[in-house]
Amino acid sequence: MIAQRRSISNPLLDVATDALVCNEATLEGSIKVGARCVIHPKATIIAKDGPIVIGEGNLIEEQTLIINKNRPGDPAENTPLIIGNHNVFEVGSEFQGKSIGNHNIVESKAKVGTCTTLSNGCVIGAACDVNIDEVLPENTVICGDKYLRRINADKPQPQTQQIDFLKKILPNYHHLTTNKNKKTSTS
Amino acid sequence: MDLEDEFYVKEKYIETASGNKVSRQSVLCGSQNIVLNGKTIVQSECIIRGDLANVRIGRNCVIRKRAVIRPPFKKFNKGVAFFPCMIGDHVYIDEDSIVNAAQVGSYVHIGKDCVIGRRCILKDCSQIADGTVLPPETVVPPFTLWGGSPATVIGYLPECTKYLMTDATKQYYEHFKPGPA
Amino acid sequence: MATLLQISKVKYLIDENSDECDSLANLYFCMYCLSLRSADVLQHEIDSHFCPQTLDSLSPAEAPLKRNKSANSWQCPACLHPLSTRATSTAIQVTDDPTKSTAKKVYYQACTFCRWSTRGIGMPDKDIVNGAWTEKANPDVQRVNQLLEYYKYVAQQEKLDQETKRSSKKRGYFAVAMQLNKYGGARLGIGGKKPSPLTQVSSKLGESPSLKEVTIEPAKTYALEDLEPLPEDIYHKVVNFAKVSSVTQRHSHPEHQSESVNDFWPQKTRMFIKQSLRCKGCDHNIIKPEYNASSIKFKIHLVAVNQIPEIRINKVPKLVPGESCKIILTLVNPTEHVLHVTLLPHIEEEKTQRSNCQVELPTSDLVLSKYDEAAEFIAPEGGQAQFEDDPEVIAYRRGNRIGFYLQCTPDKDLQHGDEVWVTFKYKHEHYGNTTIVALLKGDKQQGEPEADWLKQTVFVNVGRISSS
Amino acid sequence: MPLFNKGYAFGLKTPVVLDIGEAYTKLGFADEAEPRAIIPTTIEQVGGPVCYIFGRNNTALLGHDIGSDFEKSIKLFLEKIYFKYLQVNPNNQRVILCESLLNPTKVRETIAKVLFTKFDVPSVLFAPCHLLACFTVATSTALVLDCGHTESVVIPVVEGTPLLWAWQSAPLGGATIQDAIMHEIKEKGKIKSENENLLPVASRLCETVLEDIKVKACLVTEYHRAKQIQAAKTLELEKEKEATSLTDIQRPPDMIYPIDGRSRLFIPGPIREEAAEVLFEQDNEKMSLATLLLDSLCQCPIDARKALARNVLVTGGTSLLPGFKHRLLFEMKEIIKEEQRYEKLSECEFRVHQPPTKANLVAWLGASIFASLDTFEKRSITKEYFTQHNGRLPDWCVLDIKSPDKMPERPNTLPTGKKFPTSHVPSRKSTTTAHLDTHSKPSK
Repeated sequence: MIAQRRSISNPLLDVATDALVCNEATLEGSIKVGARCVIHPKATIIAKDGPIVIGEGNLIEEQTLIINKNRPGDPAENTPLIIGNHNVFEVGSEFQGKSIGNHNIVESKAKVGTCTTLSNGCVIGAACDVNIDEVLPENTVICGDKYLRRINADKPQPQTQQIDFLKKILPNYHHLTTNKNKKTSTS
Repeated sequence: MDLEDEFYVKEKYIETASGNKVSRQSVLCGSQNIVLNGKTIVQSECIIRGDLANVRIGRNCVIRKRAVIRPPFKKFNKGVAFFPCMIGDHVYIDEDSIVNAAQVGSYVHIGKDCVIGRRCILKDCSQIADGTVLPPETVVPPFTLWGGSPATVIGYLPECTKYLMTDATKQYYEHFKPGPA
Repeated sequence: MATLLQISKVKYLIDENSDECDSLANLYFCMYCLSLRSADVLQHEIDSHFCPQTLDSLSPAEAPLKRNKSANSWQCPACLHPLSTRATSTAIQVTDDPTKSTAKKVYYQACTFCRWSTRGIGMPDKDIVNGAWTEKANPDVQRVNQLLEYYKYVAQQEKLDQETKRSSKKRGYFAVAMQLNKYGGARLGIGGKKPSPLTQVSSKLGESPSLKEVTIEPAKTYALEDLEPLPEDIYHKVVNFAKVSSVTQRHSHPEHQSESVNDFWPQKTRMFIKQSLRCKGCDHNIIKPEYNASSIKFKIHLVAVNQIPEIRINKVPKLVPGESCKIILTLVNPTEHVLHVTLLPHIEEEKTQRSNCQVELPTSDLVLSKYDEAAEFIAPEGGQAQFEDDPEVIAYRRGNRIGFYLQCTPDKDLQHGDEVWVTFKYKHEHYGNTTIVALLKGDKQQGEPEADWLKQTVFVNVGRISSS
Repeated sequence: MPLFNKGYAFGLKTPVVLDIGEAYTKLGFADEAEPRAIIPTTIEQVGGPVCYIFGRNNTALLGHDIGSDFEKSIKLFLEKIYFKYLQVNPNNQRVILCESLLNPTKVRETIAKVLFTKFDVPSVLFAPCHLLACFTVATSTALVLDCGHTESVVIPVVEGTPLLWAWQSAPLGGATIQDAIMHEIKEKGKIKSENENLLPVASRLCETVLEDIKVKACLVTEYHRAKQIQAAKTLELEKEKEATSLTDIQRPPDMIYPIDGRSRLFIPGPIREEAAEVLFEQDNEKMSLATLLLDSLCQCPIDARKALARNVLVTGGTSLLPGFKHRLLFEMKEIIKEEQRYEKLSECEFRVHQPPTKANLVAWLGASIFASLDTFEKRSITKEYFTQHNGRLPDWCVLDIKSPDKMPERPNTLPTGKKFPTSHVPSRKSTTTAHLDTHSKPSK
């Protein structure tokens, strides 16, 4: 079954051609989705106080909430939220942080608040609620109800194989969101 | 204590021939790959990811609001795959829990707001306390109660757990009635 | 489930002589003594050990040989969660031809929770899945073994000395040491004889020729000059809390207790046990689980909920102090016999001050139809006509359960939010396992099964006072 | 493990070795080099709070009457030990318990009662931990300091006999350090939370956080540094906020401790070296760990002193702090030089032992060694004995536990309970004299 590619109503959305955005995901405001990203159904991305730029090879699972939101008391600057490459946002995670580098994992039900910046290779463990005014050093792992902190030897591996697999099977079941103008240009 | 009646709006649920009650506000992706064996309740805003792999849910299960059932992903030497997710009979999954398990036995109670990691195996007659994070690939033996993050055994269940769970899920089904709209 | 059904709201008195009570689901019923038993008064016996992760079972004879530790499951030294074995392939150079390389499968262990891995501490990958991993040995084990050997020899020597020189008044070192007498000094004082305190132990050794002498190197002691002071830079370094181990992490490796997270080492997972329970009164087994770790079946399974008709709360109106109200309680028959139940008032003894509510109990017998597994598939309301229920007493009847009314009045002095406890007794028929009972009685006639009448005392927490 | 191939009938007869400490319990089997587990001395109930059995706020322990609540918690705790950690049937194994000299009779009798009546153990032996510690260093004469959670106790052991009259103790231990940390942080620490406000340190400082800070950051500073800091502080007090010589020493940098995902604790650096100073500061009574050892030594027979000084044995978890032993020896050396009252010890050369295990496991290891010997069996209290004597245990003043036809009473004045921190605390001096009165002092 070949999925029907439907154009979307959000004119500020820019989806790269080989990205996969399920139609049942909610994307509001100015959002740019990079190449080889997969956004599952029921994920929510809201560019509230500024645009969101999502890099390459990111995996955003269902019930995820990503918001570009100013910190309380900050002047509305319309600064963009830039998400690097190969990050994974697992089911039910929440990201409201300032910026995020590459190869990070926000695990299920984890929350990253407006004050925290993830550098590279960080893992925020399941159900951890992190909102400290700091830039987490590279390869930091925070996990557990005691917020155990570790510095890992290396970065988590990118989920390229999973993304390839998803890109194969998801179109069989879901309507996809693409760029209106790109669609016309490609077809 | 006997369970109390819980009313739902008739129009918002689909009742199948085998007695399953599925909310129209739930998201069942790839529904052709999802099997509900009868008298199972799936409440609103649940997500069951049949598109990733097969999901089989036994009889008399209760999947409460906003729960997510998602077949687990596994990387092999030769490639990748999503494992089918098998859930037994008389399983109760409370609100806002995420189940990534490969196998959930029968008479299992998963509390609110839990994260059941990828490829976990929950054996029969086990319980996961509210707010637990069960790390990926954990095996939960029968009659154990797990809690915390990372989850550890925090208690043991009585030998009559099978009876209690059967009774509770059956009662839940009995008391889950279409109500005055 | 326990929490869904709120089983702790109804408690059963276990023993008339004590105040102990518990939910029926947590209790056992000894069909030989015909009485309720709690886990507390039963003898616990270890039936088998099993690895919680692989669910391999081991008998109680084998498990101690492995220090009750799993053979193949390892534990993360950082978060104490079981480690997972990961397979990966590395390129290995072919010995003949340096330009070519072949892929080889290797294994390492990683924590699925905190992502600690054996690679992170520089442990080499292994060629086989299991068996190649080892625990870090206790660095002091050799010295401890020497000590054990030495003291065994000294004790032996002491024994021999006492046997051969029974008349000798000289007391051996061991006899003195093992007096375990904290006031030993005082005792010596009483004796009037003061032993020279510094008699060398070694001088006593070797007196008996029959034992092979074991000597031990004296323990090393250090003077101040031998001790290294703390390095000067320790005072200026910034403490990185992520790099120092916590108490829990240290204690999980008693013999190493490494302070730096870089010295972490995986350890084998501790096993779990399956227990059987035995009645201390009659020595019969009450619970005997199957050997297989993943089985939920029992060879013997005498739990109370299968034998005793159970009281549950069905419906409770608003509770107001001093005002009478009608409560519906459910009575469930788990047995395959029709049961008669009579409710009895609980005569308040001074010991149990649990009840704070007056109850009026129905006087008539309650009849419970038997539990029928097939009933679920038959029309739910059918076959009820045979019971002539008094609608004043019976609220509803469904299969093996009935609901009955209870008129109760919470005490006047209760405050808003106070728990209301109703106490009463009931007696019910109990049909034991007829063949066993007959065998015990030496009775070969298999006539009508005879019923015993058993009495239970229940405490029901019907809710809280909602307003005054 | 090579220990298992020694032909011990393992599993059935190997005695169980327990060291139930105030904060942590060490448990394992005889004949082994290390305990099977170290667990907090707590009981957890599902949904309920964690209860420290010997904790400062365990109401079951308050007052003189130890009720059934205490018995119940001991039972739950032993259940955890036997079925979760040791995984043996209790009725097959003898038990040895490391015991502090100051353990109240009621506590030991409760433990014995639970072991005999609920777990049907064949026999129990309570052995003094100071004596057991000597086994680990193969000496029969040692000056043993046990630095535990709330109390430090010194007992000299001469020729395998603890010299009771020379007993010394002080309420100094891990908990004291934690209190010091608490005090300092309350005053100078700050909690920074997500919304940028520096909050005052409220109830966020639970015991676990304090313990974690103690374990990860604290150390026992070097003697001269300590003196410099002390001097500078007194100067500061006198001169009131004037610039002082404190700046001469480079203090440890401040620390940032993440409490959870939302707040961080800013800890002043000097806590690192100052918190543990409570153990060595000579307060008004002129008491510190060093003086405990010296005072104890002064009371020993003259001809034993030199040998004892050469065999100082330091045990207990608190002594694991980095720099502890070095400071202790240094401190003793200096005090002898300075103070008149210790002049008679000036001839002594102090040497400290290094037992073949971690300091917190020394008593346990000693018990493990002792329980592996045949002698152990004879010394134990059997179940028959226990039932015959209505649950009373022979006390230390009973010389031969085999023939106690009449049960001598324990002296009425109990010493300060090590495991009994909140209840009766008679003054230290008076209890010492109580001992001296009850038991004749040897002529020196």
